[in-house]
Amino acid sequence: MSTETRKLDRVVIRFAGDSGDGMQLTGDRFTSEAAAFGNDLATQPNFPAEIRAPQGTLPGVSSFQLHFADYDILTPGDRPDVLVAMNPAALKANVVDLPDGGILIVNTDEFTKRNLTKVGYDSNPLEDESLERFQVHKVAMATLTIGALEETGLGKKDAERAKNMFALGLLSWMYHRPTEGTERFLREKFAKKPDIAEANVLAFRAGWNYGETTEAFAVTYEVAPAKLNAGTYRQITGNTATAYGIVAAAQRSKLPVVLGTYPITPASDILHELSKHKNFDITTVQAEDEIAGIGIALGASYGGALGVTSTSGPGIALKSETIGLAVMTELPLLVIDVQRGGPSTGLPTKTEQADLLQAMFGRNGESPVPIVAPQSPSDCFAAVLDAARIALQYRTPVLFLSDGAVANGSEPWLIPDVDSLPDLQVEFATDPETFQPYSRDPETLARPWAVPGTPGLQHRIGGLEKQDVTGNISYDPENHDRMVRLRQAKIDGIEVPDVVVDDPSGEAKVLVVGWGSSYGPIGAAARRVRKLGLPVAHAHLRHLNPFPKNLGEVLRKYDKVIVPEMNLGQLALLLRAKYLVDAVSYTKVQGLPFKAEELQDVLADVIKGVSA
Amino acid sequence: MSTETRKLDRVVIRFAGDSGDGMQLTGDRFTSEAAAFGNDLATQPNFPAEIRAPQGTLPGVSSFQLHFADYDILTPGDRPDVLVAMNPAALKANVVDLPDGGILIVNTDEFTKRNLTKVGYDSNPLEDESLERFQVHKVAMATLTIGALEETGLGKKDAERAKNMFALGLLSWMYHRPTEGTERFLREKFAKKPDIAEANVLAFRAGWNYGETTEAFAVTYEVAPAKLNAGTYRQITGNTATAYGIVAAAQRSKLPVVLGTYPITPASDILHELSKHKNFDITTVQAEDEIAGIGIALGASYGGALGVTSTSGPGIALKSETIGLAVMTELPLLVIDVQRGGPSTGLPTKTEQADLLQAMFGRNGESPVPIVAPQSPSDCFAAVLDAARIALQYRTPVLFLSDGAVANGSEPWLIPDVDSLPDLQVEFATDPETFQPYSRDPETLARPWAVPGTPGLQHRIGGLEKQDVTGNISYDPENHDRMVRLRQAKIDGIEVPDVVVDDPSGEAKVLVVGWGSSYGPIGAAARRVRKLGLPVAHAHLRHLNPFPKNLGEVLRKYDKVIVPEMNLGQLALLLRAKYLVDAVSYTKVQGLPFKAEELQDVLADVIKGVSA
Amino acid sequence: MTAIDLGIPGLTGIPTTDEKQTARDYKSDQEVRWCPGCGDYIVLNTMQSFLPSLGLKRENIVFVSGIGCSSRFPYYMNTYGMHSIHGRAPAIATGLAVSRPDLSVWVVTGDGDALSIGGNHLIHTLRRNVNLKILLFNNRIYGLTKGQYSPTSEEGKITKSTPAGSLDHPFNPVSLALGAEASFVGRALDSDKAGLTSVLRQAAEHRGSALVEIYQNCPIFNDGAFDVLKDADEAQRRIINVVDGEPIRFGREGEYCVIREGFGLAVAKSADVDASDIVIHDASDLNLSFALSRLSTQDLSHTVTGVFRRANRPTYDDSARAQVDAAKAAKEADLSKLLHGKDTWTVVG
Amino acid sequence: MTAIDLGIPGLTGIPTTDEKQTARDYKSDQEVRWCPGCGDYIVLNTMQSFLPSLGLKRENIVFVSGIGCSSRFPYYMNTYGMHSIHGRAPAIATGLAVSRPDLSVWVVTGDGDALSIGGNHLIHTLRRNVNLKILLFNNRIYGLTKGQYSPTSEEGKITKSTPAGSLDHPFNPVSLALGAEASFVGRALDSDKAGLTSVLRQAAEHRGSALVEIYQNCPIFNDGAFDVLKDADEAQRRIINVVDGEPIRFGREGEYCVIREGFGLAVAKSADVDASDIVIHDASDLNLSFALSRLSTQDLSHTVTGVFRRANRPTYDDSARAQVDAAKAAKEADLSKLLHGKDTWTVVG
Ligand SMILES: Cc1ncc(C[n+]2csc(CCOP(=O)(O)OP(=O)(O)O)c2C)c(N)n1
Ligand SMILES: Cc1ncc(C[n+]2csc(CCOP(=O)(O)OP(=O)(O)O)c2C)c(N)n1
Ligand code: SF4
Ligand code: SF4
Ligand SMILES: [Mg+2]
Ligand SMILES: [Mg+2]
Repeated sequence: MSTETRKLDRVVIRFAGDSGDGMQLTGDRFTSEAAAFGNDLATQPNFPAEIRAPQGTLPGVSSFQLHFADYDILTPGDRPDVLVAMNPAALKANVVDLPDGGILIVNTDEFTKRNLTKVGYDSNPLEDESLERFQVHKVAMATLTIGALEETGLGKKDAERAKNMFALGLLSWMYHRPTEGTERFLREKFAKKPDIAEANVLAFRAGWNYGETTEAFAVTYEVAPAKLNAGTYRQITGNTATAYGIVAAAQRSKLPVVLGTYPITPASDILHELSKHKNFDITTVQAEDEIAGIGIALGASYGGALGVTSTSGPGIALKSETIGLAVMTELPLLVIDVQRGGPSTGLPTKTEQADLLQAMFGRNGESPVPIVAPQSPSDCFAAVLDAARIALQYRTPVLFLSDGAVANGSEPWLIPDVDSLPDLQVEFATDPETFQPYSRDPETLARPWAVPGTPGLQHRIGGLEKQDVTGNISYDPENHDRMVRLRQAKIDGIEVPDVVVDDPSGEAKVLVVGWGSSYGPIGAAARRVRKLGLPVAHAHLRHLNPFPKNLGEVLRKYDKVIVPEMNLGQLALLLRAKYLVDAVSYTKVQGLPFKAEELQDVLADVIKGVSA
Repeated sequence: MSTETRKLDRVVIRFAGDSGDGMQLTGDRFTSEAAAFGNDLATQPNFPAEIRAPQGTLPGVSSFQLHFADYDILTPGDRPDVLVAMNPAALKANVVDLPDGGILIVNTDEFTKRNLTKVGYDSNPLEDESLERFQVHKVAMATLTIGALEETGLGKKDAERAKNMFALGLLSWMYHRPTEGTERFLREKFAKKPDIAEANVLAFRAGWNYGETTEAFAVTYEVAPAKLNAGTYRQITGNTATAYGIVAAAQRSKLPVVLGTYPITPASDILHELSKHKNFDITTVQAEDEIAGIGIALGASYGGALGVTSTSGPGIALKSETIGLAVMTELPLLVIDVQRGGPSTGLPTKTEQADLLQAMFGRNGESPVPIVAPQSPSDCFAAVLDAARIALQYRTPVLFLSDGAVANGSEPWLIPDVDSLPDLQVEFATDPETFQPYSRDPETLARPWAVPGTPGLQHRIGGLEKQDVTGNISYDPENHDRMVRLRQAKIDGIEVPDVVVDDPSGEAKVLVVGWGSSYGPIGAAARRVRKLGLPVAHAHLRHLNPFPKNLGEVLRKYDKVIVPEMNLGQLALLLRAKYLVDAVSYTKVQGLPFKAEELQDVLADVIKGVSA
Repeated sequence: MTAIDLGIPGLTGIPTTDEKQTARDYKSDQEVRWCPGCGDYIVLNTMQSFLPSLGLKRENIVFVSGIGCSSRFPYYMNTYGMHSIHGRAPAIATGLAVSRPDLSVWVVTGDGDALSIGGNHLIHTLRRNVNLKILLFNNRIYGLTKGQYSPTSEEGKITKSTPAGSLDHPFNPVSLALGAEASFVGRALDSDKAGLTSVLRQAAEHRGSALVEIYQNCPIFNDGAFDVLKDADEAQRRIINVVDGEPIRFGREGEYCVIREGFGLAVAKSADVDASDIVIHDASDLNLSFALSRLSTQDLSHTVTGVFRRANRPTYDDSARAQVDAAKAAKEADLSKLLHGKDTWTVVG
Repeated sequence: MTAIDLGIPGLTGIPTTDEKQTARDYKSDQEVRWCPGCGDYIVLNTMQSFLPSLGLKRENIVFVSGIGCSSRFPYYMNTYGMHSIHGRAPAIATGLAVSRPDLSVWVVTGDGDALSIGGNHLIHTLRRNVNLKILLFNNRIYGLTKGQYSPTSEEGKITKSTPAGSLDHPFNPVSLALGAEASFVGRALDSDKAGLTSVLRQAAEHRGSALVEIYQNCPIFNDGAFDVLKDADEAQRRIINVVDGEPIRFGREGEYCVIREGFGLAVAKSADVDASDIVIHDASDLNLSFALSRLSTQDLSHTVTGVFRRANRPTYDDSARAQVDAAKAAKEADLSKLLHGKDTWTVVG
């Protein structure tokens, strides 16, 4: 073979095709191969809002991007180094992101007149000069796949459907990936249809062999395993990590979990995942709506379970009255918001961070709730465990703000040792002698959790204002004022770790503050500007309410504070109001994560501005 | 007669009794007498959360306070000069507010052992020394009333029920009030039961005569008419003024109004009032819940009516998802929140200002809405008209934040000339040639209002993100960002009048900023401290979103900005975040309006602190 | 000792006590705050008198209510209780019932709470057959908000919110519940202690959702709504109390009866018809139950009381627990194994 | 010219046109984006073919939907339309209908949209009898959120959210609607253009709320849910199409029929029974309609199609307008007078 092998430290590949082309599966498998190989990686799927938009159309394009590297990376990559386009629509929708010189692998079979017209191509881009600036590989993937499967006796249509595995095989060859995992996976997945399994394996091998035997590809690439911390890893998406975190909370608190929820994109997978783990004493109830979902969760908490409800922004709007009841009754409750593009139905399959202020303030009256946000897919596990800790220990609803990017993105996760997880056990009230429904723990200000069935503790709770200590209804003005402040003080006093500032040089004058899923792009951008010799500090907030105790001090240390957000400046508003610091927003609300590149430019400009 | 007559500039009277004692009616009538006499006045009813709490108990106490004066006053008064207590519960619940030397008129008939024990009096306060510091008048009102009605043949129980009119008669005598109005009123009210009407009139006269003929009262009082602006006045509550404002909006816009709503305290009276005015092309729909209520209003707006929905805090929580839809579809909609004590069910009959941040932020995604708040009962009229102007002109939901104090309080209202009211006429889109569902008026950024039935303008709207101009569904990242910012810009660009600062001396270094119903107490407190020689400036915000353009400039002019609120500092948070001004909160969350006295102390302290 | 010993399906799993209980034991220390004469008092008393007969541990009884006058009920019961938010009690109680097989969970709600804002939760609870006893205090008015018409108010009702008369055609709560697949529906009058107790007992003994409509007088805002049923003479002509398995006769000496008419039912004089034409109540026959619900007209010409329907089907909470138990039995709760999943790789330090 | 001329109550007040319309006129310029083979396509085509026959002005037709696959319907109709939020379309459409007598308002909704989150609005709309035509696309699954079970899914259904099988007893949408006082309920199959058209026409002509349940296949997440009704042979044995006033027979040559059984109905061979025993459909008889709804079992052994119920009662929107009109006629809209009220006083400057 005349192919040359080049070593790379990182590669971003994007598979793009029609919704029906199986791009998510293809991407997933490549990810698993990279993981098995020991690369660090991060992924970002992107699918249409329609279930199945008409074939071959722009709205019907589905794509999956993955970034793998020989070092620890933070994002799924701004733009692909390699774009695999299964049809004209996929090409059109994605080619803008491919940088000059990028590798473009195209399935030529779909570039028919009809398909081209469907997406508004006047001439065939494979035949004009419009793709000149890329390294274009034209491969008749469908034809080659059908050819490879001729022997199997499979119908043409069925055979053609395996072309995504052809693409995967080809890319696996190009990047020297291990293949056993994929073959095993395919055999398991199609265990009930062995002929389909075999067809997919054959297609996969055909793709590999196509690379190996044709001379179309002059170069292959190697990306060495990453030097990650020692331990056992797996790949995990944010929604799965969230679900696992809830399972872990059940185990560590020794409480049953009741999830009351209503399906909604992009949160539904949390329900789907949890519904598989009933053996951990987890009950999932698909309720009639979001209000019932949270009601069921709250009822279960009242009964002594850990009540959990999961939804996305519009569902939080509906749950807000019941969150208020949970604030008043001071019961533990985990409320998960996987944020998506808004307002209203908005962009249901896209990501956004625009529910922060809704989470803070979206209820009548003074109704404070703690807010926790994960910073990456795998971080959902630890973050949701921490949210559960707060809920259980402080007897309060907790808002967990994930988002579409975190929920569907994936990355390797260093699987924690189960025994090292925090102990979340709580004590129920049992002593009729000392019991008062609204007495408070002097440390946490939590009231006792007295579950029905406990002899002698019969009492009544509800949404009307409570008398301090006794919990009886009280319309007394001073008592109301006192209770409003007590509820606030309880939340303000929640123990959260200090925020840690990442400033390797210690010389930064500019601080970039982020929260939630922008951790990756901000972190990557910070690394980049530092490489340019521009020091920058990065503080990333997991706790949005209460803020870490050291936050004010941290903010005041810097000449300039910049807050990138996928909203119009919601965290910035809170920081400005609380600390009177002139935090400057950088906002983008495109339904997409930030790119490290754009943040690099923004940060560099700010840093230069400050030094100038 | 040996009674002396003293002239006073102002008096605060509080009638207090059992819920069944008719205190609200008594207060209302005295108010009407004061109004007819030409005093300025302000009132504040206070009733129990229960419909009829058990007779004679503390929770069953109902009271009505009114403040009348010979000059323009701003509040219903901090504390009564005169307390009328119809039973021990009323005494116990209210006597704490009576200042030393205050006049206490007690209905002795109810001070039985049983009634005293019921409210925890160990000994009869009328017989021990506990009331020594007041001018106590013990009157056997029930006995005297029954006596006066002996001739009528009315049963004892029925006769006794007129004792509130006895009290009213007595007080009317004491304050030289005109009596014809009340007699006429009673005859009208009980037109269908002439014997009851006569009994009430007799009791009223008996009370008057009791003052006139016994020598129990050595002093009577006169409060001269106030020198108010010329014009015709009436007395009006906030909820009535709000309802009238909506009627006026219908008339001035020449549009039908559809109120879709669900009853809730303290907003229900807006529904009750509007349901009487169908002749103004007003349809009221009592829906199955708050969500349906706002849905109906929005559907009506879509059809070309002015859709209105009214509720209180918990209802806003439920409506938030639909408010988001109105933001996205950019249709006019008036959303009225009569705030009450929260969180959750909270203190349903009490007042609070704690829904400001819910109004601002209580929806998923970036979902800006204008917010307007009235500053007094009569101001509801003009303020809600202005809210309607914004809704219609800018095609947006508008949040109108009234509260329990404003809603149920009353004051004289200089009835405006109907022709002087703003013209709210709008133009519907009609031209198929130029029509684009999401094109925008260059001035207001409003999109066209194209109502079904218009030939050639068929189009579809909805909650998914819209393409700029065409309004087609769009998942395009740049378009989403653009639309998010356009919606924000539309709200930010709403024309609202500059805030006017009240600083008579022009020498103030301290600015007190308020919003909504705290106008009265803040204004009164400002007057008081100025009388003490301490200059203070007062700015009161009607527009909370967007803020008046000059607000930043105003805030920065002062050494100190203090923001009294009946919440934990919600406006202060917005001011701090937006203007980076160290606005300091003074907060009280007792379900009661501020007292001028306490604010006076707060302001005086701050002013002295600044000058020191 | 648990109630399962008693063989009462509705009480299976709830701990019982041998201690003697009286009505007083069920009175809480909170002062009752309804208006004088409110029908809620009698229902409260009936409930407090009835509960001791179940012999359950008091701490294993929970009342969950929404918002409304009637929803204050839990405060007055010396059991566990939650006064929740408007319309949502069935959902909250569902969460409680699903998580706790050892509780007897009662929902207290009003015609507004249950049928207006809470209508959806009610019908879903019924179709799911969650093990809840739902007491619907129907006074045909919104009491707590001071007198607006409700979804059970008659058409044309003049109230504060409808000065020209209401326009909505009311729900027939029993028809609605039956259309929503309810497994148990009963009705009683607030003033009929014996009848109410009997329905409450049957509800308690039923495994699954039991909806009990209670006609309740609101003397303040809708006084006398059910007066025709309380007048002794009128009651004889109007109240049709049904008992499963028995011919449907009513009147002082059974002088009236119910017969078939088309696909529905009609009232006849017993003397005028053949005994064999008198309909025999069968609470398991949904079509009959439905027809009985239509015989109960809004104007109370006739009102059926007793248990309209009783059917056995699996309850949601029992089934949910069974799934969890089956999963536990089938698969160990090994967290570490779960977290590892199928595909892991190890980095050696 | 308005439809009132045509004497069709359901279309009273809606302007008509003499222009000839075709199905094409009702197609919007938006690309249809359902999955290939989705039943929604056929319903859309049927609607587009059917509407021209009403002769209404297109601009006076509005489609309001909630959220779900089916709720994308309005985008494809060249009429006015609103794709609103999940479950709330009936409420929004009510506001529109109340304010605009000149519009023909259609609601498009799914089994999740209408019966899960939107259940309460649906039942209240039906009892109020708002002049809306509600098309419930029942595919027995949540399509848009990718395949969770719905309130019409069969018990034990394995879906993404119920890997061990669903536990909820499903609604029978027709029973529910009848229990909620619906004045018109019909049912049709997506694939039966003639049958669907006939039900749509009767719905359009009905004054008041008309609920039309449409069995709709979701080939992606619940493929074949109604296949037994689409197999020509099976369909003969299973589909019972009812026509008001006609004996209920079905099968290729009417070889099956419906007879009474207890208080309900049963299927028999026509040959085995007396012709006089065959039930004659009467859409105004609620008890019969309800019994027919129970004959339609979840497992589709039998499925009744056609119009179950049609009853005349005042509609909410007509009555609301009548009240406004009466008020206008009775009392001048004099704002100044209103503002002055009864008690004023004048301060002379
Ligand atoms: C979200 C919300 N909306 C409205 C209310 C106001 N509200 C309280 S109870 C009630 C209706 C009460 O009627 P019903 O359920 O019949 O109970 P009743 O008072 O007649 O016993 C209403 C509208 C509320 N508390 N919360
Ligand atoms: C408030 C809210 N909750 C949940 C969702 C998510 N959601 C959208 S459609 C849908 C159910 C769709 O099922 P159905 O009504 O049967 O419509 P289909 O897609 O099957 O036509 C759900 C749960 C949403 N969009 N909004
Ligand atoms: S208002 Fe009516 S229902 Fe409410 S407590 Fe009073 S009497 Fe009872
Ligand atoms: S998911 Fe099902 S219902 Fe939705 S468009 Fe596809 S086939 Fe139709
Ligand atoms: Mg009621
Ligand atoms: Mg569906």
